[in-house]
Amino acid sequence: MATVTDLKITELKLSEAEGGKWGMVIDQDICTGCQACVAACAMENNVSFVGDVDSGYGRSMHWIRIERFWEGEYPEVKMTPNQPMMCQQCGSATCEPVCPAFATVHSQAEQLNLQVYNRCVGTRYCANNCPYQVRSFNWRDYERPEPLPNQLNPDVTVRTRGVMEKCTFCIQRIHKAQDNAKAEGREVVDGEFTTACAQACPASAITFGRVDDSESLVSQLIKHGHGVKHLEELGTLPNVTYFKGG
Amino acid sequence: MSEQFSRRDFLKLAGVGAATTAILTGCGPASRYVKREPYMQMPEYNYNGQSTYYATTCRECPAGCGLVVRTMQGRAIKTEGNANHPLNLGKTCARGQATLHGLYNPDRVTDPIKRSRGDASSTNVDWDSATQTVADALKNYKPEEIAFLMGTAPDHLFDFVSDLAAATGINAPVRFGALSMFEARATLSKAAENLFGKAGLPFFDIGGAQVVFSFGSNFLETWLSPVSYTRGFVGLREAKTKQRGYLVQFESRMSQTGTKADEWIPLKPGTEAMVALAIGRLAFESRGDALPRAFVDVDPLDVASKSGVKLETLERLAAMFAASAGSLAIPGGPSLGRSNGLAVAEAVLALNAIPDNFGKPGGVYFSVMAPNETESHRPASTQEMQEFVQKMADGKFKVLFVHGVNPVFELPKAINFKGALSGVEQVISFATFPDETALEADFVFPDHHGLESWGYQRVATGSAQPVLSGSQPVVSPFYNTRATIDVLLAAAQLAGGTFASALPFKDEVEFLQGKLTPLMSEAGGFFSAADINTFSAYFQQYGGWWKLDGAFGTPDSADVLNRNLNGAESEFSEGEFFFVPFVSPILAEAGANKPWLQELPDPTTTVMWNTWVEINPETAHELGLENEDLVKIVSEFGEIEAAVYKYPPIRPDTIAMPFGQGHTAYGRYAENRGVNPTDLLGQQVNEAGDLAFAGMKVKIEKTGKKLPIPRLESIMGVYGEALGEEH
Amino acid sequence: MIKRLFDWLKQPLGLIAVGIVFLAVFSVAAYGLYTTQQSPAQPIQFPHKTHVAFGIQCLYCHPGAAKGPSAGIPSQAKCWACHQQIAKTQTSVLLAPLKEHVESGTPIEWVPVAQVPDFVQFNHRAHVAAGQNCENCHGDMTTQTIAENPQVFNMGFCLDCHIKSAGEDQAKLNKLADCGTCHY
Amino acid sequence: MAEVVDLLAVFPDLEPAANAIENLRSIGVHDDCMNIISGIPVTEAMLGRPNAWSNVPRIAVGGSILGFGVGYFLAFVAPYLYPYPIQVGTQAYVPGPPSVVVLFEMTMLGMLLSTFLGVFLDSYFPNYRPMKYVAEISDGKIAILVECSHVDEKKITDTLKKSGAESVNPAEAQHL
Amino acid sequence: MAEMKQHTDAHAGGHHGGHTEEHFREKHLMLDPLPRGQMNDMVMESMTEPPTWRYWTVFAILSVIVAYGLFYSWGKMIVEGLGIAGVNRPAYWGIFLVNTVFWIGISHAGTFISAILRVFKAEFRRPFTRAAELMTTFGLVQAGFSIFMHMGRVWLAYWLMPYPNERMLWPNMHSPLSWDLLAITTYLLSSTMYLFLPLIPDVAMARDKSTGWRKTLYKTLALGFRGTEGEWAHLRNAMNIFAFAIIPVMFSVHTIVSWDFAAATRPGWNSTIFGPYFVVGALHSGMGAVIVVLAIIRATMKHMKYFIRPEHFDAIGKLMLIISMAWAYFFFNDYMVQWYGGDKWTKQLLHFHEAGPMGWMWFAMLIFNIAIPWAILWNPKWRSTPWLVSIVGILINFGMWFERYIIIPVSLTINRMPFTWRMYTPGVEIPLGIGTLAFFALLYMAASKLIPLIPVWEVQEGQMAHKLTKYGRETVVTVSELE
Repeated sequence: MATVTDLKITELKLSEAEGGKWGMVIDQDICTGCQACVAACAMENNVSFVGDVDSGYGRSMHWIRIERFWEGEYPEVKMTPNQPMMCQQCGSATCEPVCPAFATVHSQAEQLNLQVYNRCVGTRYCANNCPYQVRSFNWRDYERPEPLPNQLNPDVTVRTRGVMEKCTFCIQRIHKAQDNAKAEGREVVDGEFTTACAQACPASAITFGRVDDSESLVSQLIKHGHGVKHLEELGTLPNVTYFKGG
Repeated sequence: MSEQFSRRDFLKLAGVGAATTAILTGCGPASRYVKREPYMQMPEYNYNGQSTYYATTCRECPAGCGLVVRTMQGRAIKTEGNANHPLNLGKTCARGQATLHGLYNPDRVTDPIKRSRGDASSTNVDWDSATQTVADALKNYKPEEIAFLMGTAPDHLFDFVSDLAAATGINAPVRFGALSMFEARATLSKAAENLFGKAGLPFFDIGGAQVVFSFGSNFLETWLSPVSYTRGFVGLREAKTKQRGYLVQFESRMSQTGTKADEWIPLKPGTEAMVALAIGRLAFESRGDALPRAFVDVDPLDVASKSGVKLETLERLAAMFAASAGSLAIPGGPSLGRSNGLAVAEAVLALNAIPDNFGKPGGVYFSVMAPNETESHRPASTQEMQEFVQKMADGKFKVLFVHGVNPVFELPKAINFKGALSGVEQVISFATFPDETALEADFVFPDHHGLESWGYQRVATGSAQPVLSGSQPVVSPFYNTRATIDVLLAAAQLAGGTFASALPFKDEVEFLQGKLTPLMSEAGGFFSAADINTFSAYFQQYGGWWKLDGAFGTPDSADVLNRNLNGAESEFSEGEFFFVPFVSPILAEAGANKPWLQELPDPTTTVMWNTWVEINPETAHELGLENEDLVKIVSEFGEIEAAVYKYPPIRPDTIAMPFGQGHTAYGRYAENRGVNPTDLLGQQVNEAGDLAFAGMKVKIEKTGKKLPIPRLESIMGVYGEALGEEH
Repeated sequence: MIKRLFDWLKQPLGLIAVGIVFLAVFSVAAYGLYTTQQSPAQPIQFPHKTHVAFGIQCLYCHPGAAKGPSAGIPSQAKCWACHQQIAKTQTSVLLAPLKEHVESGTPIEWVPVAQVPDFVQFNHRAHVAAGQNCENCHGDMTTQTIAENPQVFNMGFCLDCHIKSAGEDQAKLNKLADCGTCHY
Repeated sequence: MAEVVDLLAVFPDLEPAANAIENLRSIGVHDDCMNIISGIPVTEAMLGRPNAWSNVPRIAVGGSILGFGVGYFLAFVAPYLYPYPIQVGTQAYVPGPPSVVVLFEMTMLGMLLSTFLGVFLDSYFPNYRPMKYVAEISDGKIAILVECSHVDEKKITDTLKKSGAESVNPAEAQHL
Repeated sequence: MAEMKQHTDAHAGGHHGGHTEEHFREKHLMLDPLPRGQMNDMVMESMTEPPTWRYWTVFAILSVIVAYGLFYSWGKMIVEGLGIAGVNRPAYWGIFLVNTVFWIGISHAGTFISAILRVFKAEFRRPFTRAAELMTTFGLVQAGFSIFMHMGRVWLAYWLMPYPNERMLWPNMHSPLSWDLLAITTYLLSSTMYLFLPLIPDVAMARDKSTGWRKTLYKTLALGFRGTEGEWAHLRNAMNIFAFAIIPVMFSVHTIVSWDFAAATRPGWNSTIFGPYFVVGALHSGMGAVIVVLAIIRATMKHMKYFIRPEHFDAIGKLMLIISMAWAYFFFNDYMVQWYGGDKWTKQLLHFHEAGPMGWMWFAMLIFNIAIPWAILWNPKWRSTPWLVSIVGILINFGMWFERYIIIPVSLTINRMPFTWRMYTPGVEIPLGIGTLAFFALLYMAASKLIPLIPVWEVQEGQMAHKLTKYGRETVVTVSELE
């Protein structure tokens, strides 16, 4: 069996987080691959399910997927640490400049990659140009038979066919937290809210917070751990840090 | 929830209607002629566009995790973990997240119905006649002819029916579920009884341990209380104050838990007991201590040759186990589902005597009793179910009430639950979903979905604090369903006699409050109240009641090693391959009708929406099988067809299949999808009465057909297939 | 055949017919456009101006505006709280529907007037907190009976105000003009 | 001024036509009063005629400047017209090399469009009014259109005939 | 009209001297002048003769294919979404873009022949410039169809146009797709104008020679052209400008198309050679297509054997050979550099190209684009044989389509995330692709009956300039510069 052992990402020493506001730290050592994050993300963000035919054809809409490979030959076969992949919210995103319609742009306020669904015309250039392959496209109007639409989160736009989508770092939660904090006349506190995936993760393998606040939990984790950023050599300045652990 | 919600009162037009709006982008408000119905009575705590959060309990498995459900205008939007709940501390598994796809499933039983058995069509009846039907069933038959079959969860309904049974003489309710069948709880309990002198569900403090030897235990998946055990696993891994813990998994097919192990020992199925004993003996020898009676008889060299684990490996692992103060051995999973399952459980539990970790951090405990629990109730073992089915077939049960379980699907076909139903005159199902058992029932009087119902559930294991997890309706019932307790109460009144007097409750809530009342006087609770209304209000608000402190029970370990332990190999039926069915970590026993659970990739194989059979690539090569080749798997009890998945971490002499698919009813997302491995299983049970589900060998026959199975992973990228020969 | 038709169309009567058809199509289209800019028919001719004249604050009936994303439509319980004490309620023809709905316990089906499309995430609270008055967007209610839509709530309307209120403050502009502020 | 007539002389070939032009010039007909109509492009030099003046190149230059302006607008002005410049992938609001592409394409588009329009403007296309023409021209004949006063008509007709004209007739405007 | 004799005897008499004038006339259109009126009649007749039942059969079949393949399938795809196509993750782009690049490639031949050859005064171009220019315009129409099909929400395609709008949100000029849009629009407009300008004198001729609806049509198209000195001068000026200016436009279009790929951060795409490689590839497929079209025209339309002669196939064959060599050079350049210096992903991709499931396509590409043209086109006799060179032309077009298929969906299979690698299987792309092909053929068939396919005035002009001159004992062809 040809395993893909040589495809491990290069470990790079992490310099100071360049720019960025929101960041995520994922501990692959304790990620059990249980898919709770995937389910939580789908429920929070109105992600469509696509059915057996399309999901078998590489059209599943997961905003987050858990990658794993096999190492070694039986009986010394091992699984590589589970690697949840979602939009890395690159500081210098390759998806952004290639959109002819300005449908995916960089948020100056939140330092995130925005996907403006209503502006998207569906050229899919951004997805081609995403080195992480984390964008999902609405190939069809995926059916949600009644009464399933009752579950839809009203804070998140329901996407139609022909529109690209991707992980937003639960920007609706960011906005809600900021709105609440503002109404109470304070700043958003670290840990006050988190993304749906981080919230659900039974192993607490995902931590989310401000990377520009050196006191936040994510900053502390980044500072004290040996994290890697995926495909950092491309200069994309990703904002998700992975701990391989082990 | 007395407020009359209108679920159509959408603040924002989400859903399909919005799709059209989006298409007409830039054309201003395209949906302006949509009508809005405001509340008729606005709940004071509620504002339009703002979410309300309700604490309740997850009903997707019997563990009893606390949930907080975000609702908006009477719709449940999102489930989140209840951060206060001692069992899951704010976390949920995937099934908990997808519970909303059960609530809003397009294929629920919407009204009480009547049908001829097996006929998919049905006629609606009204609740009055439904209640009358139940009343007649109670009244017209002798109490001993009435039986209740219920789900695994130890919940309020179980208490209710138990009380009813105690007062009227009907048969005590039997709890059962595929999860408990595959968990082999009876075996664990029996082994504890044999070793410690007391039956009970052991709890393993993985988080406090340093070296964990898991003999097939799938504690990260569906075993007992996966969210809690996952937290334990994180404790094992996160080296805050100690070094990173070491997990060794002994199993013939790498489970999801196995994928996270530092070492995976593919021993021959059925040799777990002898391997455990050999490790015990070698551990003692490595320490230079005198061998206790338990380990005297085992010959490590012989074990090495029989189990396929090298002697050096055994010695190394034994030395590791002996050297660490924080060693822990856990039995579980398929290793218990064999003819020698009880011996495996005893041998593995006995290993814990080497570090003598009983009742110590990082060791073996007894699970605590829930607050209103007096004795440990465990779900029925397969043997008990066989007896139950036999009584059905013999006509000893004339009326069968089924709630929260789907035995036609979950029990092995060989046990023939479906056939035995013909011996029962009246079958009444309280199913929320049109499952296989509901299809074989005369009546279906649908209960509310778990998120629409009141109740509580005892947390059987997973937390040191005694927890009674509370449920409340987070949304008003969506369909014309009714709480089973309310149906039974009304029916009991109609039936009169002892039934009426045994159930002096106005409604379900009154019954529940009655059950909660004793807790008010109990010390150590994290809240208390002077009157029951306040107490139950807190109970709802916090999602249950639990003690602030608690301690697991300590097993009496005095005699553990001072006995003979059986290290014999398991017996298997004739066949070519050891057959290991396992519960799908995503779908579990009842997840197949939730579309997003179907869409979640299996953690080990990344397969979605289907069943597969795992075969070692080498074996597949020898048999001339490729991925997605449809093969027929034949046992002496049946045969099924499934597509091949070349799975690297499985023994070449073993094949494995997930349980969870293969429904013939249960809604559009579950029906006619995949196959059910229990169709292959026989009736053999182990000494504790649990099904020897992994105790058989099967044959594989090629069919020459292909069946594409959707998987998330790339066969090219992960296995290097179709990339061309290497340079 | 077609030629004859064309010939017929070329003569004066034909030209007039073409003109009439063209005008008809144009008028229908114009009317269609016009209707989208009109207040929709409501089950009750609710006189906002009367209520405002009584000194009732907007937030009394639409308290959600200060609390969260949606201002909300008041429940009929709220209407009834006052109206049941007003003698006119029992007699007025205009108020009959209210009485009917309250007595039958059915909700009044209002037609929303001020709307933004589904892909716009609008939050009233932030706007009220920023000191925006209701009439800035919804017009002067002292002159309206049933609510009218004085503005086309398109992106230009929103963005103009956002940018104006940010002024020279770059951080505020970043926040207020960001696509992700409204679209996600 | 005396009444003006147009004469249309049809020649079978280049040579007689060139001769006729020379002869006309020798009897005092000015070049401006002659026009040659041919089915294939016969250059002025072949007939010994002064070069025809064309504005097309000038219009093309104007068009390219206009196109460059549009390109400049799209590349350098448009990004700032949206009240809040949009940042994509750490690129500058006005990206360098891509702007060159835009400038180039719009310049070329402007140039080619205006060239095309230049032909229309210079040739008074489209023109469906009746014009002085005979259909044989498209079969290879060369026609000389002479504008002369009524007085000279006879003299010119003779000269043309002498030079080898197949026919000389007062030109009549006709629907083409 | 001059009946063509079998031209095989042209070479029978040896290479030097001894060639009679008759021989030259047979061989070269430019030395075989006919009275202009007669030539006009030939062209008119080729256009106006009533279509045969074969023409109508093919026309009907093509119409059905267009109706189903293009319009029905596209409509269905718009309604149901791109799901009925084969695109997926990671092959987000599929045959739609393959076809787009392919058709833009086809369109390059027209411009190449009529602009570059005009600039360099290659006389053999004269009879078929229009046939080639028509390919440009019709090919670009198909390219436009293909690229719009590709869009997820094609009904919003106008958002990509730079038009003044209320919010002053203009298209993103950072995106290669925006440049594409500008470039393709420029190219489509200019090639259409460039098709139209030299057509004016010919439709003026047709106007003079037709009656009925055709008269109305040609009168309208001729815009009142008479052929006055001024009109010719303006036309000449404009065509000179066009001939020079459209060449950089043509190069820029395919270079920008190549940047769609080259600008992306993907293994195998991020290559600086892609610009010229694509341009040469476009000419390769374009010349192949021209020769096929010429062979068909020559075989099916009346009098075309007079206008299109083996010498033309010979000349285009030579060009094809040169372009094939150039393509091989650029291909190897790209391959070599990526093979030598590429990262592990690029190496994986190159390996996948050759040894993966689509390896047959990779090898077929090399055989069709290099081996077969080289093997056949070196021989003057072979390359003058219409059926043989048109087979080569068809194969080159397959080869070039394969090349784009390998660059787009096959290369998209391999990325930096091996967990997502997945093959692409076309779905509704196939009827849609065939639909564009059929639409191209349909447009061409219709055009062949509506506008003069031969630029008569250009042929006449050329014939005027060609002469036989005797130098000592040898008779040679001489061309005089008329302008």
